[in-house]
Amino acid sequence: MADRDWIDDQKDQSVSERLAAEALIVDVDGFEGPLDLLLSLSRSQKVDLRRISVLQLAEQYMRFVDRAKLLRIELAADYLVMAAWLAYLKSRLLLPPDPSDEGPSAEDLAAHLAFQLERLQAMREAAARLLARDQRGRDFFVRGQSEQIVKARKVVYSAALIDLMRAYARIRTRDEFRPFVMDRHDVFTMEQALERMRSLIGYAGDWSDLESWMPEGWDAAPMRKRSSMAAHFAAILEMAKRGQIEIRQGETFAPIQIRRPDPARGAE
Amino acid sequence: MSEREQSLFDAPPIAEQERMVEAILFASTEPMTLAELERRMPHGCDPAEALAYLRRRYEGRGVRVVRVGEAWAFRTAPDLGYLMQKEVIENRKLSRAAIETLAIIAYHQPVTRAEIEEIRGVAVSRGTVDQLLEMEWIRFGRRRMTPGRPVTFVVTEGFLDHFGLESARDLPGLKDLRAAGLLDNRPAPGSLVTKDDEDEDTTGQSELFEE
Amino acid sequence: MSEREQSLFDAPPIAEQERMVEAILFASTEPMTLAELERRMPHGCDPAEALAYLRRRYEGRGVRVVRVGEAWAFRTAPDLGYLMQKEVIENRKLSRAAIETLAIIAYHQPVTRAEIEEIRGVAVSRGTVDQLLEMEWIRFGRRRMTPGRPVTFVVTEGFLDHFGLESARDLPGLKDLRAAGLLDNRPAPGSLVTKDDEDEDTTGQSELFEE
Repeated sequence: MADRDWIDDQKDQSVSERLAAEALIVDVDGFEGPLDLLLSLSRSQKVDLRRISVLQLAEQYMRFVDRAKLLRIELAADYLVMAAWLAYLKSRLLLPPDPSDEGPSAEDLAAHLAFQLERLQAMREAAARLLARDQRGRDFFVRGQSEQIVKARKVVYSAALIDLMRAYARIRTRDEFRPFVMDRHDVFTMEQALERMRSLIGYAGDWSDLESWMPEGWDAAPMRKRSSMAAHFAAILEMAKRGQIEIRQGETFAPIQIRRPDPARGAE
Repeated sequence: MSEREQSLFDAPPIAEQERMVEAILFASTEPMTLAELERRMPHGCDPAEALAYLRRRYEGRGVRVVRVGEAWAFRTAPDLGYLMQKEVIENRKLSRAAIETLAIIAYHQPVTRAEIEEIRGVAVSRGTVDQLLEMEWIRFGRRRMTPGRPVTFVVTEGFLDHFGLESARDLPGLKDLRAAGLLDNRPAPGSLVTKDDEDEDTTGQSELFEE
Repeated sequence: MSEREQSLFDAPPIAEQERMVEAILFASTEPMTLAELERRMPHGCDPAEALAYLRRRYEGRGVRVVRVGEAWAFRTAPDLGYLMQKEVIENRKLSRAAIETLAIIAYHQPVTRAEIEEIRGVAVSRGTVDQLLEMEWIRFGRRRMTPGRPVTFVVTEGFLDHFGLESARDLPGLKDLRAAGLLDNRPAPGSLVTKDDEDEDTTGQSELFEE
């Protein structure tokens, strides 16, 4: 694995290779992820994928990423994750093995990468061979007129699994994606607060802190508390506007107090 | 040498022409005239002669080459017509209501009619349930031990068979539907973690490289 | 005496059974299993034997009896495909991703989505699996008995039929790929059992092909 060709690689790169590398950069959208890109790069090594120099490949890949950056091409996170991993692998391959390191050896990691590339390549070739086969409706054909003698007419209802799943997905997503309706978890709405306060205001004979009017359990979590406080505050403002309630606050940030207005008491 | 190359020089041997007529008549959706056959076949072929050989070959067989007006076609031998009876099946797609009802039963079984209606958000017509029962894709399950003791529905072996499932457990879940791209991957805004969603945390492909 | 009367006493002679299989297979566009043939034929028939005769009879003809998974069908000989230009069905163009995904499923089946992604190095895009399911070239297989119980994908008989394969064992190059270890489910070195690796202890498609 101690292949050091890559060091002079930069200098030796022929014009055509540079053009090819340039094409890779321009074509970055054409790649289906880092592994695909690695596979393309590995082809330039013109060796059996099992004997590929992972070191050289890592170098090529990082050069690619650098140039993409230079050209300000946005690279997906996967490409950068792969670059980071390859940089790590490269350093492991170049350094003498650390005997205290219990993880897999750099050679094993490199071999696995070579395996992944070889496997991807093999699947590509398999796909091509599959498509090269004689195909129904193109190279060989079924009976054009299937014969049906009308004697006993039997209706068979059919459905494919995909129809079933789509139907289920449709039903479920209908629930999940109700337009404009959020799942109001931990959210207390002003309407709810208004409703509550209207039925409770009869008990507010004398000044009492708004906080004591919070629904049970709603002051437990900060978010719930904030939401219910805001909702109730908005509700009492609304109720005050309608003259259903009186509000007072001693000073800024002091507790807000409310009471039911009493005509006998008169305004304060 | 392939037939195609050969045709540039000479008509293919008559045995080969017979094969051609055989294949063309088999695949054609309509009976074919000699002129049509000739147009299809390589230059210099004699479809009439090839057809004569073919007719002779199929004499007494299970199918025969018959004349339909000015054209020719394969037809089942009349004495075997009774074997074709079952071939006459009219394939109809299940209605949307039926398939939705079926899906709910499959995913939620055992499920009561009221529950199906709650999930679908509309009433389930009697005909829909009857149809599914008649097709033997659903059957009655145990009664619910709740007030009114409503009947429940479950899916049958026939259902599993039709949909190529080994068991109802192999039905793809919401997570799988999402993975297969049948559901939008967008999570509902601010949605709670519900039973169906708690395992949907799909593995991103970046993990692939975190060796 | 018609075959029907005869069947009340004895199975028809094998030559007659061969005619029946010929007629039934000719009439159907989709492959038929031996069980389906037997159900159609008079009591006591041996469709397997009749079929063996029939296959031999059609060797080298313009149409042939081909095996598709567990079923049988007549198909035109591939070398005559060029005569059938009118019957060519324009297939929906599959994307490169879809073709690769299909190949991976065929060669590695049963295979989970995570495994497909591991092999391709990218996420399986929304719609790819959907498309293959819709074409009925793949279907859901058994769930993996591993944490998360992921669903698996396998190819269908429709897939075999389309590509003229008798069985998944006849996939081109399968033996070489297996011999080269390229179908092994090889975990990354030193990887812990994580979400991505949960399936590593299961038997891969090698199990499928061991007779």
